[in-house]
Amino acid sequence: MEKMSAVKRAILCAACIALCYALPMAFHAFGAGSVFLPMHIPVFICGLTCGWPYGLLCGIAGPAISSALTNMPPVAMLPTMVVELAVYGVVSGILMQIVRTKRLYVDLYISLVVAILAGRVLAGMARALIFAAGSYSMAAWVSGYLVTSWPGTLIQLLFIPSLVYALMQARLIPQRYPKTKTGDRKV
Amino acid sequence: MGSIAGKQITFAYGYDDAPTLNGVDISVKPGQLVAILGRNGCGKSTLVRHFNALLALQEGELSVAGIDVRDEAELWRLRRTVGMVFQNPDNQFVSSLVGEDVAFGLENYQVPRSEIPGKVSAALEMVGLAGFEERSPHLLSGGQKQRAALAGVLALEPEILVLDEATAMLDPVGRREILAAAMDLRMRGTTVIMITHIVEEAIPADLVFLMNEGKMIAAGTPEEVLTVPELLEQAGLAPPLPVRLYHDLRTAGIALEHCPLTAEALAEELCRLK
Amino acid sequence: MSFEIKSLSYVYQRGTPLETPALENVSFSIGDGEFVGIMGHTGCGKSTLLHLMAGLLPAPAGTVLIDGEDINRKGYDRSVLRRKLGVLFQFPESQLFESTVEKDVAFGLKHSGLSTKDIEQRVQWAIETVGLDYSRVKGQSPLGLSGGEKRRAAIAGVLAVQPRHLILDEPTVGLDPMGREALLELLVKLNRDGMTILMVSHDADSLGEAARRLLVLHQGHLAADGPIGQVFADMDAMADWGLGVSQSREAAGLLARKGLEVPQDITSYRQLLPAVLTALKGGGSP
Amino acid sequence: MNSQLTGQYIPGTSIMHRMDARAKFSGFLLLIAAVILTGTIKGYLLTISFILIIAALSKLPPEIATGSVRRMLPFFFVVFLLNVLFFESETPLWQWGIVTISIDGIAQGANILLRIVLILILSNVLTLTTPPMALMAAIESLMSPLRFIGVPVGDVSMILSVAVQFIPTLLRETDDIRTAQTARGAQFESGKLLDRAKALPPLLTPIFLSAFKRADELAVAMEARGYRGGKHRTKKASQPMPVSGWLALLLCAALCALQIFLF
Repeated sequence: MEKMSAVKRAILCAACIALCYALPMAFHAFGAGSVFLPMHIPVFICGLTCGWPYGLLCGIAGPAISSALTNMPPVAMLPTMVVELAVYGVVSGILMQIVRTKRLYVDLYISLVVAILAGRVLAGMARALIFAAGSYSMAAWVSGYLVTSWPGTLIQLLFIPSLVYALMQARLIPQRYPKTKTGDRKV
Repeated sequence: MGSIAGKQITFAYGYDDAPTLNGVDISVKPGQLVAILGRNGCGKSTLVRHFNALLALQEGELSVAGIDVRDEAELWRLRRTVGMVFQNPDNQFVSSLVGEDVAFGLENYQVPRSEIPGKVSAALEMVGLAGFEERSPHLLSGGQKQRAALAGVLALEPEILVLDEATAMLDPVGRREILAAAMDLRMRGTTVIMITHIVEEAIPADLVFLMNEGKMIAAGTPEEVLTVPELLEQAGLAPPLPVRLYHDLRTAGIALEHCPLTAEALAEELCRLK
Repeated sequence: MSFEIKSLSYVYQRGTPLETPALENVSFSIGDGEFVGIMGHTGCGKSTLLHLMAGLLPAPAGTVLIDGEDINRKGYDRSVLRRKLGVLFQFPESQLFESTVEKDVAFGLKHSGLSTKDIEQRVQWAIETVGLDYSRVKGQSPLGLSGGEKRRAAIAGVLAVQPRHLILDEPTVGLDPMGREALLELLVKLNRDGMTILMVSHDADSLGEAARRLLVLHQGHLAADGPIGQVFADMDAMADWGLGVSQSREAAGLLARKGLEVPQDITSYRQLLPAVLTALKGGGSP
Repeated sequence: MNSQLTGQYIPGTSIMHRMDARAKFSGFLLLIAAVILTGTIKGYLLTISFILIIAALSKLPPEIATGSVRRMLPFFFVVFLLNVLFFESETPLWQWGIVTISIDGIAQGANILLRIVLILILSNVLTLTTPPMALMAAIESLMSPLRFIGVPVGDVSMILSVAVQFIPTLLRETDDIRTAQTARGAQFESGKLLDRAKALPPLLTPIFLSAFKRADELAVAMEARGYRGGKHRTKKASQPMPVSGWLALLLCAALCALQIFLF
C-alpha cells in the first residue's frame, strides 16, 4: 500500500469525528464514563494516522458535533475542550511527520507524549484567558488537567500506540516502515 | 460504448509477494450481462477495480468503453462511464438524506444545481424508490440501501455498471431486489458486470468468467461454464443443484438429454424420461 | 432440557412513542444435543430472542431457563453461563483484537481458573478444530489473516471455552461455498459430539442440510415449530412469512407438480438424489 | 439508539424556533463574547435580563432550559471552591500555605460561576430550539468566508457530512461489539478503575478497526463516484439571511458594544 489518498484521509478523519460522539456514548453505557477521556482517543488516532490538518479538524469538529447533538460537552465548555483536542491533533500529526527513528513505537510515543503535554498546557492557558483572566492558578490547572485525568492519560499511553499498530496489521493504514523484500522486519 | 477489452492484466499489492492477478484476459461486448465468478480472494474484485482505475494498471492492456485506463487525462470521464456498487450497504453513503446522497455523484461532475433534483428523482424512480429523497439511509432495509446506492450510481447514466458482490450481505428478499434491478438495466442497454460467488446468480448472464488464484480459468456462456462441475470445483465453487443432479444421475446410469441449469428445466428433463 | 423459554415477551423502547413489540408470548424448549434452526423475516424479533436466550438482555416478561436454571434470577452467576453457552454473532471476525491468534482465542478463558498449560491445550484444540494450522497461525496477528481464516479464528475463540450449547447468528453470510461447506461440517460434527446448536439464518440451504428442527418467527410470534422437513413442506406458509425454502425442497416441489413422485419433506440434496432415483425407477422399493 | 439523530431538539413554534439558524448561531457567539466582556454589576443586570428574555422567548419549560445547569452543580461547586481557596489576594481573610481565602476570591468565584451558568443557558436554548442538522448546516455556511484564509471549506463540509452520516452506524456497531465481547466473557461494568481500564482494549480495538474499515470502503466508493475534493463540485445553493436574522444579530452586537464602551 502506498501513501493514503487525500480522499481516504478525509474519510478516516470523518470516522474519527463520528467516534468522538460514539465512543463517549459507549463508555457511558457501561459506566466507564468520562474518567477515561474517551473523546480524546479518536483525535490522537486521527492526528497520528492522517496528519495534522485532519487532526486539527477532528479536534475541533469532534467535540463541536457532539456538543451540537447532545450538549455534551456543554457548549460553554467547548472552547477550552476544542483548544485541548485541536492541539492534540495538530501536535501528534506534525511530530509523526518529523520524528522518524526507524522504530514505530518510539515515533508513536514521542509524538503522543509531547502532544498530551502540549494540549494540557495550552488548554490550561486558554481556560485562564477565557474564564478568569489572571486568577486561574497553577493549582487549579494541576488538579484539572493532571490529577483528575490520570486514568484517561494511562489509557492513552497504554492503548493508542498499539491501536495504531493494529490498524497497520489489518492493512487499513500503510506500514510506516514496510519490511523490505529480503524479509528483515523493523517494528 | 460499454465494451471492455483487457489483455494480460497482472497486478500485485505491495504487501503481498504473489500477484493477485496473473495475466488475465477479459472481453465484454456492449450491453452484455456478465458474471465474474470465483471464491473469496480469487482476484475478481481486484480485476474490476481496474475498470474505473481505482487501481492503477501495473502490467497488460485494458481499455474500457474505448478509454485506455492508463490515460490520466480521461480518468474522470472513465469513472463517470463505469458505475460501481459495493458489497456493504452501510459503507456507501455520504449523507444522512437519500436525496443528497444520490446527488453526490452529480455534484462531483459539476452538474448545474438546477438539473440535479430532476435527475435524482429519476434515478430513485428507476430503482423503485420514488419519493425517498428525504428519508434517512439508516432506516432503510438492506435491499433498499443497496438500491439507493445503485440510484446514486445510475444518476450519472453510466454505460457500464459493476456490482461488486453487491448482494453478498443481503437477505434473500434484498438479493432478489438487486438482481431484478440489474436485469432491468441490461434491458435498457447498460453493460452489467456482476461479481459473485453464488453460481445461481450467474445463470441469467450472457457471459460467465470463472476466476481462480488470479487467473481466468474459463469464459463462456452459462451453459458452457456452469454445466462442468470439474471446472467449478477447480475454482472452489459448487455447481448449481440441477447440474449436480444431472451428473449424479448419470453416474447412477440415468442419462438426461440436456444438462439443465434451472429447477424448471430439470423438472422438464426428468418428465421427458418418465 | 438445554433451553426452556416460557411466555417470553419483549417491547422495544418501552414507554416512548416508538414503542414496538418485538416478541409476544413466545414459548418453546430445546433438548440436549438438538440442532435447531430459527428463520424469520428481517425485523421479526429473532435477534431480540437470541439476545434474551443468551442472557445479553434482561427478560422483562417471561422466563429463560438454561439447563433448568433461570438465568435472570437474582444471584445467578453469569460467568457460569458464559462458559456453558457460546454465542457467535454475525461477522464474528469483527471481535478480533489481540496481537496474536493464540491470545485472541484464549480471551474467553481468562477468568476460567484453568492452568496455563490447560489453556494452551484448549486453544490448540479449538484452532485445530476450526481447520487452521495451529503452528502457523498461533503467533500471527489475527488482523493479518484472510477473510475466511479470520472467521475461523473467531469461531475458535468461542469454541475454546468448550460450551455445551452454541448459538449462531447468520454464521454463513459472506462465506464462499467452500467456507460454508466447511463451517456446516464443523457444526454437524460438534452437534454429533453432543453440543446443542441453535442457528439463526436466512440461508435455507444451510439449515436444510444441517438442522433437524426449525422454528419460524413471524412478527414477534412463534409461527411454526417442528421437524425442518415438515415446516419446509408447507411452502405457501413459508412464502407468507416472507421466507424461502432450500433449493432441494423447491426442486422437489417442482418435480411433484410435473408428476414425479418425490416426497415433499425433503430439505437437502442428500435426500433429494435418492428420492429422484426412486421416483424414476418407478416408485417401487427404495 | 440507532434511529435518527434528534439531539436535544424539542420541536416548537416560538420566535427562537423559527429564527434563521445562522443568525441564531452567530448571535450565540456574540452573546458569549458579551458575557465574557461583562464586568460590572450594572453590566450584569443588562446581560442577565437580555439572556432571560431570550430564554422566555424560546417558550421552553424553565426546568428544561436550565437542565444542564442543574446536572453540573457538583462541578460548579468545585470551580467555586478552587477560586475561593486559591485566589491570590493582597488582603486575605485567612491563609494557610497556598490556601488563601479572601473577599476578592469569593467575588471571583461568583463571577466565574455566573458566567458559566449564563453561557450554559444560552447553549441550551440554542440546541433545544434548533434541529441538529440545521445547526450543522448553519455552521457550515458560516465557515464559508474561511476559504479566503486558505481553509478548504468544501472538503471540510464534506467531511462533516460524512461524519454525521457515520454516527448511527458506529453507535450500532459499538453496541454490537460490546454485546459480542460480553458473550465471550468480557466484563466491562464491574471491578476497580484499573480493571475497567484493562477491559477496554477488547472494545476499543474492534471499534477502531471497524470504523477504519468502513471509512476505507466509503473512500473507495466516493472515488468511484467521481469525488476528487471539495473544490470540483457543484456549488451549494445559498439563501440570503432574512431581515429578522440581521435584526437579532444587531441586537446582540449592540449588547457587546454596550459592555465594552459603557460599563
